[in-house]
Amino acid sequence: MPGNGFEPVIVGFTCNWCSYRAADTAGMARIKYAPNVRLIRLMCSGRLDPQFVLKALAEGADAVFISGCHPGDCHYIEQNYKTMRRYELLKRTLAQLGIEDGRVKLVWASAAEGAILAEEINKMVAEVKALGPLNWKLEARS
Amino acid sequence: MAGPVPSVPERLSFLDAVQARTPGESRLLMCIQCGTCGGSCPSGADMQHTPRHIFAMIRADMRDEVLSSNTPWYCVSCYFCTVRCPQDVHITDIMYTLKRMSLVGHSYDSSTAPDFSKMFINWVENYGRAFELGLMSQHMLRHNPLGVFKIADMGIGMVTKGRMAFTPKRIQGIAGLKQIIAKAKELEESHD
Amino acid sequence: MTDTRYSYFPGCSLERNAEAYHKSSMAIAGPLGLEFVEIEDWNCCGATEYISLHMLASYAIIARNLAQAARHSPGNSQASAHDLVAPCSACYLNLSKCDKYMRTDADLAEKVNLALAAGGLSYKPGSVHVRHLLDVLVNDVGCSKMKAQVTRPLKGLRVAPYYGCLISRPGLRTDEHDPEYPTSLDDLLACLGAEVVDFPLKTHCCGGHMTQISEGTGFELIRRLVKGAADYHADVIVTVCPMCQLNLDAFQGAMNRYFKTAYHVPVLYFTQMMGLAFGRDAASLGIGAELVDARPALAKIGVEVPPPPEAEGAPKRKRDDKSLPMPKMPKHEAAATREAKP
Amino acid sequence: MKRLDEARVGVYVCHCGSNISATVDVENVAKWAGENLPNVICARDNKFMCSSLGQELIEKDIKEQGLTRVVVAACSPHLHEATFRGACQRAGLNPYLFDMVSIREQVSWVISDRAIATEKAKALISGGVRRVIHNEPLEPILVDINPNVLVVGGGIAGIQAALEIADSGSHVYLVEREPSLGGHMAQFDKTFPTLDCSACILTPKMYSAGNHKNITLLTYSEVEKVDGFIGNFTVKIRQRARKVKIELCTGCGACEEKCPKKVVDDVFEAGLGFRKAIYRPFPQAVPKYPVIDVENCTFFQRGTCKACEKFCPTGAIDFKQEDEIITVNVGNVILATGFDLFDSRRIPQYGYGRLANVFTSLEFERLSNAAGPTGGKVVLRDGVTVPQSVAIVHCAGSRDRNYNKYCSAICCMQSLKFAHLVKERTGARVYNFYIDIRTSAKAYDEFYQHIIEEGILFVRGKVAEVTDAARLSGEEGKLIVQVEDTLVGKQRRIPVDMVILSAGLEPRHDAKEVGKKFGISCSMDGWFIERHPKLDPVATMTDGIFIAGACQGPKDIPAAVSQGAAAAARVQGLISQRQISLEPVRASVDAEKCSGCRICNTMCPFNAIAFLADRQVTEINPALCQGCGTCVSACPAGAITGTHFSNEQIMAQIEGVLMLDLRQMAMA
Repeated sequence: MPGNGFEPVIVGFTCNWCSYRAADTAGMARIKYAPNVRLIRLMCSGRLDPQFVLKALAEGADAVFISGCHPGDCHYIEQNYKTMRRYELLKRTLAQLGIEDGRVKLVWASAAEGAILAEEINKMVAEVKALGPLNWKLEARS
Repeated sequence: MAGPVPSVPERLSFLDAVQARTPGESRLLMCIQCGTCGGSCPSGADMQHTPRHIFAMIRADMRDEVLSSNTPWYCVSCYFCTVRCPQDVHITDIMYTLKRMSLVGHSYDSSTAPDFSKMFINWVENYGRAFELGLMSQHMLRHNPLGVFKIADMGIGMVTKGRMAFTPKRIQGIAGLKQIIAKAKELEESHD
Repeated sequence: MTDTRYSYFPGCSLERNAEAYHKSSMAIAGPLGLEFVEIEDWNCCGATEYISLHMLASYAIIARNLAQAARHSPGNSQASAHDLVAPCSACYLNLSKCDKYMRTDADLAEKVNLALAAGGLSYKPGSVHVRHLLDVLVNDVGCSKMKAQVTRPLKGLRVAPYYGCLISRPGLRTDEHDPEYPTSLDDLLACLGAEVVDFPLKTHCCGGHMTQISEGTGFELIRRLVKGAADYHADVIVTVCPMCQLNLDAFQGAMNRYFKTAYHVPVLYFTQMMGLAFGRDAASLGIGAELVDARPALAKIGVEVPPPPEAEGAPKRKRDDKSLPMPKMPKHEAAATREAKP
Repeated sequence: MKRLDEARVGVYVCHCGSNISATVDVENVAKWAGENLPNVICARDNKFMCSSLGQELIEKDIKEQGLTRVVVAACSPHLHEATFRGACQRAGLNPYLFDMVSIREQVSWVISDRAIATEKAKALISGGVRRVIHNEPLEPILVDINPNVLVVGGGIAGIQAALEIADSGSHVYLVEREPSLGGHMAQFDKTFPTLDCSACILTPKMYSAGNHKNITLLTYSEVEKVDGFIGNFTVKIRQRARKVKIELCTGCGACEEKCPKKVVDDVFEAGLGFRKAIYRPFPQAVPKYPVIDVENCTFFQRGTCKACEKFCPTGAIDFKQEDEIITVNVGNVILATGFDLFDSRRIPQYGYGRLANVFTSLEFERLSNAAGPTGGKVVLRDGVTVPQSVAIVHCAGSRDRNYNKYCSAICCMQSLKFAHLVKERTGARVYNFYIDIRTSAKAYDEFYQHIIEEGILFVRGKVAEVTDAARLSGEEGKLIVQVEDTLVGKQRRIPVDMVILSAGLEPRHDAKEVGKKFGISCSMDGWFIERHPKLDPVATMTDGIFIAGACQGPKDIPAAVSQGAAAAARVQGLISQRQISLEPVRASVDAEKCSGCRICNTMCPFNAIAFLADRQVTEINPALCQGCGTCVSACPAGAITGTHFSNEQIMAQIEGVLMLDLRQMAMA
């Protein structure tokens, strides 16, 4: 539940063309949103290798946020459709690993949609707070 | 400002107070003084200040002038202003808020409108139901005895056509209703 | 299809001065396969008055009705199980607005439920879908099904469709609806065979309780509408709201005297028009209860309206002495409060 | 991992004046980075890293401290990546050994709490440092630029752009959807603030565009498909059949004269006038050739008539003519697709469509146009009555959350122009109803002053409704404008004969689809997005695609023309370089590791991936590869590497942003 002091750390992957610029837009509009997400820029959400997600969770992230151009708007024509398919597969794998659905999220945001990106991030942070820490890294150690 | 109404903090500007006492988001801050409300208002011609003017006064913290204005009491809640407002200000709701606030300090000199409301809710609180006409006749007797003769034929007509009764029906759950109302008022006081 | 059942909230007006509205609504429900189940022990919605005095209490008493409706849904094959139908526009507005604000304003919802709890009730926002009777008849029944029932088309009757404010605005309706220039009632009347005038004041304001607050203002609002209808040569103003009907009908005489005018435009409920088109006899639809005589207009479509029930109605004595039938105020309030104690 | 020991990293944290330092403890961050992050040789903070001083700081350290990697934490890389790469290069360090961390857009501007903001900045920088260690030196990829240019849209902005480029000697394909050039400007009579005749200043430009040796004019045409990238686009254009052989047509107009079929002209005449089924939108149309409107042509509908064919002196009519698909190769594209007018029927309370004498701005332009349906006579819808009083309603559909939130920018000046024309032509009493008068450009306010002098009446208030329902005497038979005169604070009902709605501008109904074709996106309001709102207003996120005029946002003629010229200048700049260097972000296959499974082969929308049957391995053609990296993440053998976004770089960055100590700090 929110308010129990737990501040999740979330790794975010964005494409260079839409969602990274959405973050720029949110900044230029001075939209305040949850500080928990640390963005990593890829050229395209299609570059997202499922092992990046696993790596992030293993390194101590409580969740992973993935964002790209809206379907049909991809700077590389259609690669975000591939992202979509991979995401579905990835979710199954994660489910087998016992990772809740809410911990890995795919969100579309165009360069104009800074507000939407911020809103989605806020939503996700709230959800992950409700889920509580993942502590994969600690487990991995012990 | 945005989002649901916060429980009211200590020292409030008049603007804050009005916003805090309006359900949902009043968007009062967003008024650009375009006058769409004043232009749309069916009773605007008889208002001492147009809604737009009232909003400017609220921002100028002219508490007394606003609460003694007849404007909110002349609002017929037709919602034209609300749907037409280019800034989506919830004007009608704000008018209700102003009525309530003006009653707290009895700021509005004419008692006609407030009394009408009071009589009306008196029915509701004691019977659980109301009915326009008994109320109107009562009210006219008090505030406009001559008016009664003006609408004499109507009164008779309504009676002969069986459209007017003298007491409302009382609901069975009146006790429960009273408790609900009492609790609500208590909560609201703590709010004010 | 089997009967479609709806929870039904008549509201105070329909018990008294707008009984005709209630009668006619019930009269047309059957043929259209609708059943309206009145919700148990409902209370007044507070009109526009209660909220002018107490915000929380006003939402609380409205919510009490929503809670009642939610408690016993009429049990229905269709998705409209929790549809709550209100024929009165003011009730409709208050009920749907309360539900909406409880949905969007958590703080309000919490406080309202605290109050309800005091009466042993609670209401989960969104569990009742509030709808106006017009919306139901237009969108659930529809023109084709209505046409099938028409045995006496309203041929040659010029009607001014009058929506008023509270169902047109403020954007609480879920169906396709234009707050400025709606056409659903126009279409409905057209499919009853009536000659519908393009009434420019169709969503303008009847003045609500303004007659009680500022006579001049109130009468002016009534004048605009009646004059507008007259300018468009309408035989009848067709309304969907008891408050509008009361203002335009009951106050038309007083308004005429105030402005030294001589308008005579009868005001009927759309359900009465439907009943007439469906071939019902006028009395069963409460026609004759209006103060501005509708008989001349209805004669155009060959409807015989029995003369107003002078005989019954109010007792003779009252009519002999010329004093006005008004309740004695102070006694009355005292009485009210006394009786109130259980 | 030997690189780890070699790498000598310099970290530079920017204050950006107070943009960053106001919410991030910059000194502390720099100090922390110097002490806690691996391989960091020096860590500094500076008021403005992008200033020459800031850049020199980097150059100096590279030379003196022998830095082999540089990280700058400042604004978004989309703003200053190029700047700092330049600094590295000047100091002899390969620019791709530099990395940038955005602590302004992603930290100081979006977080209010100083402590939390500072921690997030540290986390991001730690990611950047760990990533940069794995960066490889890279050489930019050079591609040739095809000097031909495609301009889409034959309005004033497109014409201007086309002429500028054509005059500079490059070839232009100018594509226009309508049968003639001219756009909205051709519909106007007078133009503000000078009130010179629109046709007089536009026609010469249209003519030279139509006859320029370097311009191929493709009217009645639309772009169907765009392939390729900056320097080398392939564009498929559908030229709709005019049903007229232009090589034979002399533009004599006989066909138009004889055509028996009259239709309402919803486009050029804004529905206020008629045209024939075979027509030119207006007499000065460029090109001069007419088109047959097949939907309305009697022959095409009923199989008989052919009047045009009978009367054509040169036999130019060709009923069998088919659409043509034309393919052109260009190096750059300029979109100047303009705007649509707001549909005033969406405001029922203004009565447009219901009340005959309510007009839209475009209707009035035609009404007042000497070549328009009334020959410039300002009359009511009945075509004869001259109005005695006219109301001009500003902001119809603009600055209104019920319709469009934005200001349409042209309406104030347009309305003032209308007021003048009405006064001049009819002597009527003219009211302007406005919220604010916005006349901020050169000579605009002088125009406003001039209009006031003419005795035009101004009422400050947004019109509430326009009705024909008379309430008071004197209102019968009039249109009544109901408004609050906000300066008087009273409601007024003003009876008039004619109402003109200054309707706002909207993005083209198909702007989104067009944007997709060219790989650019639209703002929330639907206008094409520029690369930077202030510093790069005519470029887009997609290299080689430029925008000009009202397709980028509401604009008047002077602004549209400037943008047309600006876009042309940007394109000429690229053309004169002959070559452009692209990000060397590419994928490549390590033949040793490739198992030939061909999973990647289906991944590439650019057909850059080919399977070499003989060697049973897959190869990637760097000329075609665009570097999205989808194949990299698809390869099960890990045989494909993506330069500048390698697994090592990204994995390291992940570790970096997740330094555990930071997490605890964030929780504290």
